[in-house]
Amino acid sequence: MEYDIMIAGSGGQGILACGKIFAYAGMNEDLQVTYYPSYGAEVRGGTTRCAVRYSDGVIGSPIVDAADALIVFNEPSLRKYLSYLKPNGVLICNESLVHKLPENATYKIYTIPATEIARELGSEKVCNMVMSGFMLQLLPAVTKQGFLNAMDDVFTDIKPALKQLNQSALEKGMAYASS
Amino acid sequence: MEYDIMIAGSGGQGILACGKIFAYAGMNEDLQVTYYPSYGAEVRGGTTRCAVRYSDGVIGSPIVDAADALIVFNEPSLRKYLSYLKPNGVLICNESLVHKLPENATYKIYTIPATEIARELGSEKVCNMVMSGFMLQLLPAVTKQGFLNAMDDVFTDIKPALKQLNQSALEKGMAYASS
Amino acid sequence: MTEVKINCDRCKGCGLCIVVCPKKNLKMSNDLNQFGNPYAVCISEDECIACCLCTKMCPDWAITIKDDKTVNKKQNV
Amino acid sequence: MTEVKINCDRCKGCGLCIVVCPKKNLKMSNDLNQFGNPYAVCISEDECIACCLCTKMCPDWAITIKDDKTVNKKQNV
Amino acid sequence: MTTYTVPEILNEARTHYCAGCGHGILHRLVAEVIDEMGQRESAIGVAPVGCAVIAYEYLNFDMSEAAHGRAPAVATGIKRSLPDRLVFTYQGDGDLLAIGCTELVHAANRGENITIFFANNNVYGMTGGQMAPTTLDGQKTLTTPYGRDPKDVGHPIDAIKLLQNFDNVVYLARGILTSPKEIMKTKRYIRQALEIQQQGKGFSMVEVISQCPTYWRMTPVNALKHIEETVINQFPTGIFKEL
Amino acid sequence: MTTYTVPEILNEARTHYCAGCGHGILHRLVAEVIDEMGQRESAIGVAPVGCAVIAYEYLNFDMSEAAHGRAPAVATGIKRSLPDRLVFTYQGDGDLLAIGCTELVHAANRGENITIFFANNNVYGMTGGQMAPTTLDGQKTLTTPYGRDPKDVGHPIDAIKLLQNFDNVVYLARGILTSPKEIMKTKRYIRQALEIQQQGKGFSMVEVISQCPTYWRMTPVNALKHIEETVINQFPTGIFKEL
Amino acid sequence: MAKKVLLCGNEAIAEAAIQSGCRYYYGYPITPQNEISAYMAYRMPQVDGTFIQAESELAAINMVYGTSATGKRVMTSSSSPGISLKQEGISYLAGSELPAVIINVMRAGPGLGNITPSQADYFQATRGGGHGDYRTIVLAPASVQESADLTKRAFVLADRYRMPVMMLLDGMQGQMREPVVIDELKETESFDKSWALTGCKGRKPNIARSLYLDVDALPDLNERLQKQYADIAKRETDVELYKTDDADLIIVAYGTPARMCRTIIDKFRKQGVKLGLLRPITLWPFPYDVLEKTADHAQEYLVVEWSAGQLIEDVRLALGKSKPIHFHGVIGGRLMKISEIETKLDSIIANMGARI
Amino acid sequence: MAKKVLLCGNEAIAEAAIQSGCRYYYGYPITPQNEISAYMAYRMPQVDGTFIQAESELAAINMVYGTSATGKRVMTSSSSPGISLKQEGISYLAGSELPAVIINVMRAGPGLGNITPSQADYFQATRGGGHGDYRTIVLAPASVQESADLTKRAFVLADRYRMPVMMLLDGMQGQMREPVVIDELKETESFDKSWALTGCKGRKPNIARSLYLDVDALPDLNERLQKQYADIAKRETDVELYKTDDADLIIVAYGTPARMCRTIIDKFRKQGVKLGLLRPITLWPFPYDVLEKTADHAQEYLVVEWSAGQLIEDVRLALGKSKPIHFHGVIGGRLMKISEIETKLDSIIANMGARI
Ligand SMILES: Cc1ncc(C[n+]2csc(CCOP(=O)(O)OP(=O)(O)O)c2C)c(N)n1
Ligand SMILES: Cc1ncc(C[n+]2csc(CCOP(=O)(O)OP(=O)(O)O)c2C)c(N)n1
Ligand code: SF4
Ligand code: SF4
Ligand code: SF4
Ligand code: SF4
Ligand code: SF4
Ligand code: SF4
Ligand SMILES: [Mg+2]
Ligand SMILES: [Mg+2]
Repeated sequence: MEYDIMIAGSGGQGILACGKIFAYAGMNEDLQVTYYPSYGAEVRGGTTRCAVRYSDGVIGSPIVDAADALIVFNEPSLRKYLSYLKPNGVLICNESLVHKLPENATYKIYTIPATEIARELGSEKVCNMVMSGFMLQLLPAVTKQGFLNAMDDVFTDIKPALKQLNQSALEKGMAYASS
Repeated sequence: MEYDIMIAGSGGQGILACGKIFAYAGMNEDLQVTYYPSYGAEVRGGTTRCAVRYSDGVIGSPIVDAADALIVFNEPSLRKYLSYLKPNGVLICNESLVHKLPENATYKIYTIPATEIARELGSEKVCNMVMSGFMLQLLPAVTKQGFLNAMDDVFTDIKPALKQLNQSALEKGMAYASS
Repeated sequence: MTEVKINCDRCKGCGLCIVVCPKKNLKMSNDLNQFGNPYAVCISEDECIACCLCTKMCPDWAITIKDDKTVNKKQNV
Repeated sequence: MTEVKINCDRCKGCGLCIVVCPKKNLKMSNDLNQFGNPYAVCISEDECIACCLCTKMCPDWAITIKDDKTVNKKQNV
Repeated sequence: MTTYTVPEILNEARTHYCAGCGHGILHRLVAEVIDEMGQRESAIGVAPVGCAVIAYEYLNFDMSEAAHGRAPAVATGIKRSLPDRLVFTYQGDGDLLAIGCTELVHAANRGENITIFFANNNVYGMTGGQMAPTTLDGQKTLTTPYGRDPKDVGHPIDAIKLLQNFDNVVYLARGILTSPKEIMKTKRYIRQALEIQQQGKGFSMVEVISQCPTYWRMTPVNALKHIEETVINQFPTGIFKEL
Repeated sequence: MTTYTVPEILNEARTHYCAGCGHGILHRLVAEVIDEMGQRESAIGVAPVGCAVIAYEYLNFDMSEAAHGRAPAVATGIKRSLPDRLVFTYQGDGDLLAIGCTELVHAANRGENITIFFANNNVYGMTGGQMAPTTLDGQKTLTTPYGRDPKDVGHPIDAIKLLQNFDNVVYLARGILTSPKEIMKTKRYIRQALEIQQQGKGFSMVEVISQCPTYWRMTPVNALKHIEETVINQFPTGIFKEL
Repeated sequence: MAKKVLLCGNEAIAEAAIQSGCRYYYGYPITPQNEISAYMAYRMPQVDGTFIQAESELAAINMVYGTSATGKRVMTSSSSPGISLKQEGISYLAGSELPAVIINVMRAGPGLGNITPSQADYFQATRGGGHGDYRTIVLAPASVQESADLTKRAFVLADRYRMPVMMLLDGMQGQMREPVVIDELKETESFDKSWALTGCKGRKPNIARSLYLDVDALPDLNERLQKQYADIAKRETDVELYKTDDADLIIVAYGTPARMCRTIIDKFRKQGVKLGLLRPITLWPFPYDVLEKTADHAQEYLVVEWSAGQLIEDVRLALGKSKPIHFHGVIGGRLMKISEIETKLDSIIANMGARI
Repeated sequence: MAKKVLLCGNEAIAEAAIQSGCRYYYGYPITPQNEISAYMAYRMPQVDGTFIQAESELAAINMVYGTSATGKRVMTSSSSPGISLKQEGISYLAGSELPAVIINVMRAGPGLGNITPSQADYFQATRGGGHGDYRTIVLAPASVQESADLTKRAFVLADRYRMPVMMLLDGMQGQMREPVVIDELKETESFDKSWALTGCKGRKPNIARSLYLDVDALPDLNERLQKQYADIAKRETDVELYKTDDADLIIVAYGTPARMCRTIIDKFRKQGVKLGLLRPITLWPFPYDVLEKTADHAQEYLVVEWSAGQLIEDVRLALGKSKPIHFHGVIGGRLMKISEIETKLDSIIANMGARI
């Protein structure tokens, strides 16, 4: 069994950190996992993305071209990467920055005003944790605690206040998903 | 039919020019000819040499390892290159600088005090033309006039006096061989 | 009248034009452009003195300034 | 007494030692060494003042100078 | 000027540079000057390997790439073939002063009649923020995580000092992009350098301190402050040579 | 000294240098100094690609070759691994200033605690007498058959001027080998440079104008005159930096 | 045992180098291998090691030469254009019989190309892109864990044979993260380093050199090298065989394409297709013999690589013209999809069926 | 017709370049090809051309890039270590589709090696020592006259296909003198140079580039290149066959070893041995088909080269495993004697006799 998540957004939105945490969380659950980012000049100015693949067997390729879930942080990334989502896949959009959702699509589409929620929490930067919270709720393979541990693995040199903020953001996202 | 000449001496003795003239002379007689010098660091300080091969057919290799004639300008070159002379080959030694001739050898050995003759003519530098004159006398394939023309091909930017001196040296060498 | 045109899709929201405008006549948008960044907007074209300091500063050649007087002058030549 | 030893096979006949000898006590040989070049020779060891200017100049470390007094001094230490 | 329209010489394409990046301003200045000189059709630029590698996507005239650091050699090959064209390179600090140091020094020493526009941003932008030869003492980068230690890797290299002694180098200036005034000054340097080339006088270079908000980890506005307060102490502005 | 015996540190081998070549003298000086400092067993030299490529045939201590021009990088690799050894390079003008210019500049700027002995003979000896970066204006060589034209290929490059501005460069001197007196002066420079390295102060270089009678097409004696009358006008002697 | 961590291939290589006792790293930035130098810049000071960001790839490889000449373990890394610049230096290391580990995380060429993953430097790595008759051992991992493990092996092989060893990865391997455990290298062998430059105290001087002017000396060196290369081919050739024993159709691939094919094989096996994978772990020495032997039973072959066809030459050399050798490649850094390979396999199998 | 003169291979190449309209030469000294730059330094000013002694091989190849980008004929030359340094630049020329002529007068390696003649850069030249999937046409003359003639062809091919063309000679060919006649190149073809950088007057800007960031752009370039390489293989492969028609035993060799073998063949033929020579003139594209066809009648093959066995891989690729392929090589610049080859032949022939 394999499960693929693709996360996409713009340079400063914490896309890669987000993906790393999902990967770490999977690893901590003893899943096979690969994480593959976009790298180099592609990052500059434009959109960035990464792909996380979970599997219970040996993973052949880290390349995700038919993701089970696509998390998009803004509209350009939606346009650029929608084709990487499989027909019946989960699409989570940051409603604050994505205004035009795909039409006549077979996807399971969710929206969340993540940037606004983050801003309300005090920093747009934690938008990525809000989005992650939403995703987490849809992902039985990873527990909340597992995800929190993974956050510690990735954010190693972090101030307690920011750590708290990240956790709140995660919880807000989870809560939004449940509501 | 092939005829191979090897010429050897020390850096400043005009070895390569000498070889080039023999090569040009052969070319002007419409022989097939190759000329192959020693090159690079080997020149620095030590001995230098070149090989001229005449042939009436296509020449396979310019490498001479069993020369018909070996012309040596000093003793180190004699020691170094004697093994390149074929058993019944012609050995011409500059007697001014070669004191120990090979013993019990099957070579046809000739000696000529070329440095002294050159010095008498006014310049040790023309020693190479004296040696050439001697060789020329033993080489039916090339005429004196042919050789003189070849000298013009090689020494392009030469003063008339030096040209005359070169010619005199050549003639002295030829004369010495005949005597 | 002066026309201050800011190409909101070229603009990357660096804010340099805002800092240099002597009339404090530029500000950042509240919403985001299609690339996900806020962009500079002119507060009031009437206030603009067509000094073009903003265009000199912009790293993304996102701003053009058209000043009637200049345009007229040019037409008179 | 001074011993001026010139290794004729190391010597390349550059003549630099000859130029610097303050006693004009070095000259070029008439014959050639095994490498085909003339080499420096000492005219008279008696004339040598063991100044070692020639050894300082020689690019081929072909010259050694032994001066009795020095040798003795060293032995006395 | 009370009117500004984007010069024709700049293409429509949205640049790939980060917000506030100095490269965009410097591109515009080069374009404006060539435009104003009426030389678009005789200009041939050489792009570096660095963030500005696809400068030709924005500058609307003939351009060449060059292998990393070799732009002065490529420009030499172009200029020797077409002596009456306006030939320049546009290079970053890694490109110009690290891997390409030999090509720079020798093109300068030969007095190749070319112009170098040197965008000094104290860092390797393209590859993700490593130390450059020009990185400031103590500055943290990806490859100086503990800050540049001048005892270990030396102090920042000053390109102008490096070239100043060469007789065939005829014009050296350094500008900054921190305000419209400084930008206009820098633009004048650019114009002077290109005019000197037109006159056949020899090698010219204009260094421009170019903010890299991304790898300085500052807002664009703070990056400009950083230049004015810190960078110019290491890299002062002005004309350093004019023959 | 009233006695001279060849230092143990020099091998017996007859050198492959031409008669009167400066390399022989410079080899001897380096050997004598290391001998006198008692550092034979801690010395590690790096030979260039040039006429001195087989310097290790004559110098009786550990040595490395380096690819053409890369001796400062090789020396860096050695010194970083063995900081308490006495590490030097011995390089010609082509090796140091043409192909190896970047490695020189950067080792100098880093202040690598190494010493460079730079044998400047205004020509490429090893390859048969081509132009070097240091070839004098008007000088005829294999590749400047009409004389070096400074308008086409620039003036001779001065290594000391090139390095002088780097803070981590602590010692720069230039000597000649035209008389016992000058030779002794040069020897003192060599000693000072190596002592400075021993003290861990940083980068040092001693340039030595080294006659190449063969490709200057002069007798050895005239080659020395040429240095005194002409070369030192371009390349003056003395200590240029000492920190 | 060390902790399981999630590292990218680049970081895993860097950490494995440190765990192999490598304390000297010289490199110059280039995507997609920048994580190696970033990691080294951060890690080396912690272990009293030396990290220098060299002024160029040329400087880096020659710093490697210097440190290697002193007998210490040393590494450099780069990506394709930078590796081209190192060719002279690699040839020098080979000629001077100096150990070193060189990482090439390949990107697409030619020229500046792109930073996308590629395998187009196979010829350069296996045939020696530099001048002269030399070889480097070339190791090709297929996972982050194997990247770490082979890095350790690379240092051992370099010391064992006193020669440069190259690791060849595609950019994807450098960038992707996987769980990995990196233990300290257990040294089971001691290496004679009496040749090292350390100062000639108590012994004759050592010389690190590749110049041999005597008429027989350079041929002698070359003969020694060639003999050693033959020896290495006998001892160090390494290959992974996955379900080849009874395979009718064998895929030959290395690196990421190989692991892609591995999953395909499982799928096709389930459908009853006797498909196998031969994955060379050492690209040089290439497992010619093992591959040749599979021809006893295998009917056809498919070479899958991210290049225009380089590995395929070695496959042809191994198999001669006896069996059909198919090819599926992508060039210029285009991403290969698993489905493409499957389509290719389908068509091969259909034809094979027709013929049988 | 031009006068017959006695030139060394290096000078002949230089003069032939000038007779081909090449007016730009950039080079850095290295033995055994220094006569090229010396000749150019002297000749270029006479024909209003440009000679620059570059500061390094890297600078030289990149100056070549610049001049080539302006549409002019341009050349550089070097020898093995210097050619290694040019690999990045050659890959850039290939990727940017720029014509250029590059001369490699090979010396012995690896590393600094020696200046003696060698053929050990065959792999580097034919497989691309640089990064990425590219090829250069590689021409291998066997006489001074052919060196001149192929130089002219090199310029034409470079222009025809907009790619770097390499001439591969051993040091002996560069140094030896033979009579040669060098006429002006007769242009029979006109080349579209509308891509050249000349200033964008009256047209859209031209860009000389090898970077393609768009996902399909670099693959597209590579496909164009590969298609062209296939085309070149069809049209430009060149080979000399000497008495192979009825040969039982065929020697495969290029350059000086080939001409050595030619004389041997005459000798052996006189003794009734049916010996022939296949001499590739283009090393890439290699004459696989012609060689394969000789296997119709030839029983065995002997590869003679001045390396440890590089050409032999192409021979194996052409022939598969159907026929015995013998090898005689020298390494490290050792001089090969005609008598060695004869001895080798004697033993092969003795065995063949035994088997028949
Ligand atoms: C031979 C080679 N080495 C390294 C690289 C990787 N590389 C690309 S850009 C760059 C340096 C960029 O820094 P800089 O020149 O300062 O330009 P910036 O991006 O800062 O404007 C490097 C090292 C390369 N492409 N080629
Ligand atoms: C990469 C490379 N390029 C060129 C050469 C050829 N080469 C050998 S020595 C030398 C230059 C010698 O000149 P210099 O450094 O001045 O030393 P000198 O011989 O004058 O002492 C050159 C170009 C080489 N061996 N390797
Ligand atoms: S032109 Fe001047 S006043 Fe008008 S918006 Fe720009 S900076 Fe402000
Ligand atoms: S300077 Fe330009 S890019 Fe920056 S905010 Fe203003 S308009 Fe936008
Ligand atoms: S020691 Fe002095 S006096 Fe004696 S030979 Fe030498 S230079 Fe002349
Ligand atoms: S200086 Fe030395 S080499 Fe020169 S002549 Fe005197 S002894 Fe001979
Ligand atoms: S990384 Fe720095 S130099 Fe590069 S585009 Fe971004 S801000 Fe500009
Ligand atoms: S060529 Fe010049 S530098 Fe080289 S050994 Fe001869 S004299 Fe000395
Ligand atoms: Mg930079
Ligand atoms: Mg020199």
